Amino acid sequence: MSTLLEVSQVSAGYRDVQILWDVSLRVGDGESVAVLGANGVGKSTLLKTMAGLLRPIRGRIRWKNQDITRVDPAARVRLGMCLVPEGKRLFVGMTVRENLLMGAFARRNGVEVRRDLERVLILFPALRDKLHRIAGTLSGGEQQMCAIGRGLMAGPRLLFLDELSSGLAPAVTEALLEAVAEINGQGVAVVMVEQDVMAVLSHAHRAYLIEGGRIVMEGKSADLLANPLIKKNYLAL
Amino acid sequence: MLTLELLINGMLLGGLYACVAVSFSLIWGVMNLINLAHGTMIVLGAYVSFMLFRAFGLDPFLSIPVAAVTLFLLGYALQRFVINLVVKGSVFMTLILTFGFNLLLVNALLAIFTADTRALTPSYAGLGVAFGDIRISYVRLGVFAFALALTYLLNLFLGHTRMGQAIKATSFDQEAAQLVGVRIRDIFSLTFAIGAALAGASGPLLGMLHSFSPVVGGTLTMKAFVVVVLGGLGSVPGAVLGGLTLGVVEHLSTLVLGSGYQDAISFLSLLVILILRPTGFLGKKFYAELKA
Amino acid sequence: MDVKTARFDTHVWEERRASARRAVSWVLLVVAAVSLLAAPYALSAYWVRVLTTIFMYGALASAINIIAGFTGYPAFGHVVFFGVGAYTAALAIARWGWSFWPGTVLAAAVCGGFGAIAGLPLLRLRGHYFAVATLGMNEATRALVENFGFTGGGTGVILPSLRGSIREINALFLVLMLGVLAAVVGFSYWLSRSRFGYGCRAIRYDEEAAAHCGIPTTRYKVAAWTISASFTGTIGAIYAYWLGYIEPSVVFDMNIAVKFFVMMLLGGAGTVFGPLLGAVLVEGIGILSWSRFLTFHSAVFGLIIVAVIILLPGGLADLASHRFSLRSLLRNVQENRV
Amino acid sequence: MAGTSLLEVRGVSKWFGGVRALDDVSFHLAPGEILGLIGPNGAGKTTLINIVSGNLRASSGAMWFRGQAIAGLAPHRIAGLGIARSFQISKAFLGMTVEENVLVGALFGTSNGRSGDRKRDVYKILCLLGLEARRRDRVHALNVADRKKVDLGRSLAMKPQVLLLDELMAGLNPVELEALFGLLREINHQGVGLIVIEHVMRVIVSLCHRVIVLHQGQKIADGPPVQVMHNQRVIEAYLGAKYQQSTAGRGGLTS
Repeated sequence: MSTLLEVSQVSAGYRDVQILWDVSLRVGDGESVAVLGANGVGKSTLLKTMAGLLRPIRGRIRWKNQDITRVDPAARVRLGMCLVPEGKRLFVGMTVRENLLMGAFARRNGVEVRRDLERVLILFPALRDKLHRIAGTLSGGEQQMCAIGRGLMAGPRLLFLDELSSGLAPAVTEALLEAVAEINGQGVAVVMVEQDVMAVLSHAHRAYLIEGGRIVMEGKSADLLANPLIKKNYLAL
Repeated sequence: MLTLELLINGMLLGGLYACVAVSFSLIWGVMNLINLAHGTMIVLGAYVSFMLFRAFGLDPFLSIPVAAVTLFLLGYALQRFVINLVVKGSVFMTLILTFGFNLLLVNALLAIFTADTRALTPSYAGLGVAFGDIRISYVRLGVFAFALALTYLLNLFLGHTRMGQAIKATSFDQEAAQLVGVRIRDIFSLTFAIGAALAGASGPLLGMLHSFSPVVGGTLTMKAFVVVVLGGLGSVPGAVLGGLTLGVVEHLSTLVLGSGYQDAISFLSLLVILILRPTGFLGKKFYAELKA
Repeated sequence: MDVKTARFDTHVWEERRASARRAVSWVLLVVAAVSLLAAPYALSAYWVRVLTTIFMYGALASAINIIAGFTGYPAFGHVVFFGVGAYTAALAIARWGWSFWPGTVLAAAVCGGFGAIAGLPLLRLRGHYFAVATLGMNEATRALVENFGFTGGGTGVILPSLRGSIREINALFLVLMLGVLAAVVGFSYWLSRSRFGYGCRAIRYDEEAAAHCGIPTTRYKVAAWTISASFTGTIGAIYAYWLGYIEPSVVFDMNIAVKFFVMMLLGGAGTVFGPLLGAVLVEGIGILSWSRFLTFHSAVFGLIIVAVIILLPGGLADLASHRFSLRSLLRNVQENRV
Repeated sequence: MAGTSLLEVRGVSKWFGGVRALDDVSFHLAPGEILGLIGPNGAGKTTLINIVSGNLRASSGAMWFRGQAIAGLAPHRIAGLGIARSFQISKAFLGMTVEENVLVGALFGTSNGRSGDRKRDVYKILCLLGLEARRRDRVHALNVADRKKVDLGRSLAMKPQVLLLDELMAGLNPVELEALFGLLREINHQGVGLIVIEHVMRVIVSLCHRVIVLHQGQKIADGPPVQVMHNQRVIEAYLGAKYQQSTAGRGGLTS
């Protein structure tokens, strides 16, 4: 499996506060990877750095062996990387349809965009009859579907998903993870950043564990699931 | 009958206020930037029309596109090379930056056009139509029509064009807009340029209704703020409603208090609105956060 | 849970070093004050007036620093209190025959009351809304003053002329302005160390958290604005007495408001001596540009503002705490740009 | 019964527009007790803390602190009575130094002692939290975990009788976690009642005397931690139905 995204020795932070320390990770083409850790360990900072919203202090980020460390977010979307941010961050005053079409802002081919819109509505049927509703009036689960749909409309090769489960009942999260699995099945690589370790590990091929801004563990999901440290600290019992 | 005529004239003036306010609201809504030079940019548009009128006798209504393009270019350059450097700064900084620019623009106009008051009086300025004993001049009707047309054009642009949607999206969430491929720097420059163009276009309209000089911009900016707060930030229909209301309130107040109190009334109404209902009629939750 | 005594000592030692530094700065202040008092007799009338103007702007910048700097509320139209103070004193002296001191005290009281009454509703607003609400308050007051009969409308108010030689009058206003400057800076010094001052700074950085610490935020905000307003009113009163004639467009002029706002920002908002430093710098540059570019004076001032905002968003104090270097300048620009 | 408990909350509900965030929640906190507050994301935990601290007003219901009704009081009045809180996302005063943040707590909390011993109290708290080395640094130069310690230090300086801690442990590595345990137990021994919101179960189980569980705005359990962990409704709601099959399939992960 060829490497799609490679992060090597990245350190990042904000004005005086460093959060990430020499983080390295790899995402293969079509792979599903989970990034785990408690609140405030640097998961979102890592995502922002990979999506280009934050410029790293040290280290390199490569996309298909091309250095994109200093490339801005808008260009990374055109390369095929798309981040579905934490807290959904929809354009609340615009309709669901406008939000989805904004997802395809970077694309010029109208035919492809309409085809992808149809694919999103198949994946999330609940959105079909709410296309003309103002996005801000949707329920939590529906807003999350719209956010993922908006991400898919960019026709990504790699989709980042930040805290899918936050604010959603476990059953809703489960349904969304099944949809993400289906997206992954269609060849889109997925990186899921989650606090809800239990749910995401059963969907990801591989996983990384972050503590205090450092990668402390890496491996196949099954191995992590069985690992005593994970069970004690993160599996709640 | 006097009150009816005041009511109509108030509404006609309100159309211009709406047009002046909607461009101010666009820039504030998208970039959280209050442009204290907005009024003077309108005055600059009026002077462009004044030069064309004096040199070639061009009718003020025809000079609107020229004024709009001039301000579009000035606006784009100003945002691209100056304001973009500071736009993420605190409310202190952006207010004072635009005040500094306002100072520069006013003095430039003073140097070129001196402080004399000017007016744009097309040949048909005196003519008008009469309903019973109410006289409404063609110029006022023309200004009202153009003002609403410009406002409608902006609404059309925002609602139905790719760039318009990108501007609206950026006004709701800058970071999310970047994540779908929008280049914020370009959108900010385009937004400021469109706002400036609309301000420029309202210059000739203003010039036909009132006499103007380089220093009248400040009051216009404050009027724009009153209308935006009244109508609600980021809402074009809100700006129209706010503009019409302010126009009528100002005109009717002359019945009670005499003509001198127009400005005082608009500022007092601003204070009352801000205290009672900061979101205005149709606005989104008010922009109250103070960027540290 | 034992407290390591060794570390406790270094804490005390540092305390002693800081108080030594404070003593030196007080001595410097006294020396400066004495030499300034001699100024009217040493300098020409022009330079005395320049010095008096610098003191006035220093006092104005320090006064607004109480509400905009320490408490973090951008009172953009704060010049309204300058105008109201000037008009209250002018009317008391010219119309009711009061002498200077009672007129000034009345101006301070009226502005304080005005600030308290307007403060309760307006201080519920924040950010742009508060900034422009105060701007609106200034424009509304100016429009009212221009139209009311008893305030002399647009023609303004003329005060009785002062007795005594030019030199004596210059000396009087130098002392008056220096006095009010010392009062405001002295109050800021107390504020920076007092319980009330910490309450205000807490409101500036996170008002919600401040409330949860037990700080009565509304009471503190209104108090800060009232004190700042009455100081500004006092300065307005002295200005009216000094000028001898005032009109609305002069004492409610937004350019004055922005000028002392920029001085506070340039010197360092929320510091004790920053605004004064900013006043000396901006007024100094103003005088230089006046003599150089007569016609373009305010255009040059506009350029200064734009440059200051882009390069020094945190003001000189910000630079003083970090090493002054081109790198930190660029970092400022980098952080705020898009 | 309002008399003996330190804090009594009865029948509190909260509506945001059409959405019901809290539905008739009642609980009490006895003097010297550490009460855990758990539940899945969006269950209403932070809303409940916001109501107790006065940040939000309850739509209905009543609250007493040592027998005195406090529903509807402004946050600074409730803080003055002796209820201090930290925040899920640190709200330390970023522009002030670490020492000044804690000093604000000492100046405005319940204590109004002389300034002399106030400076010493502040220094003691800084040492307690291991922050005395960085006391002159501005808080915006500190990382997330240290900023939360400053929040805690500021709350302690207020000499509270009830301390509301919202996800204080998040982002701490095991060593820091252990140190914080000791500190919280120490504070509790000095008679301060604690209400702790946490996600990491191990923290709840080993620290709290009693636990209440919220799910979609309702209290579904109230009792000792171990008993609550095995409560069927809690496992069902909190750990999600999916968890059921996987544990049934592999003999369960519950230790």
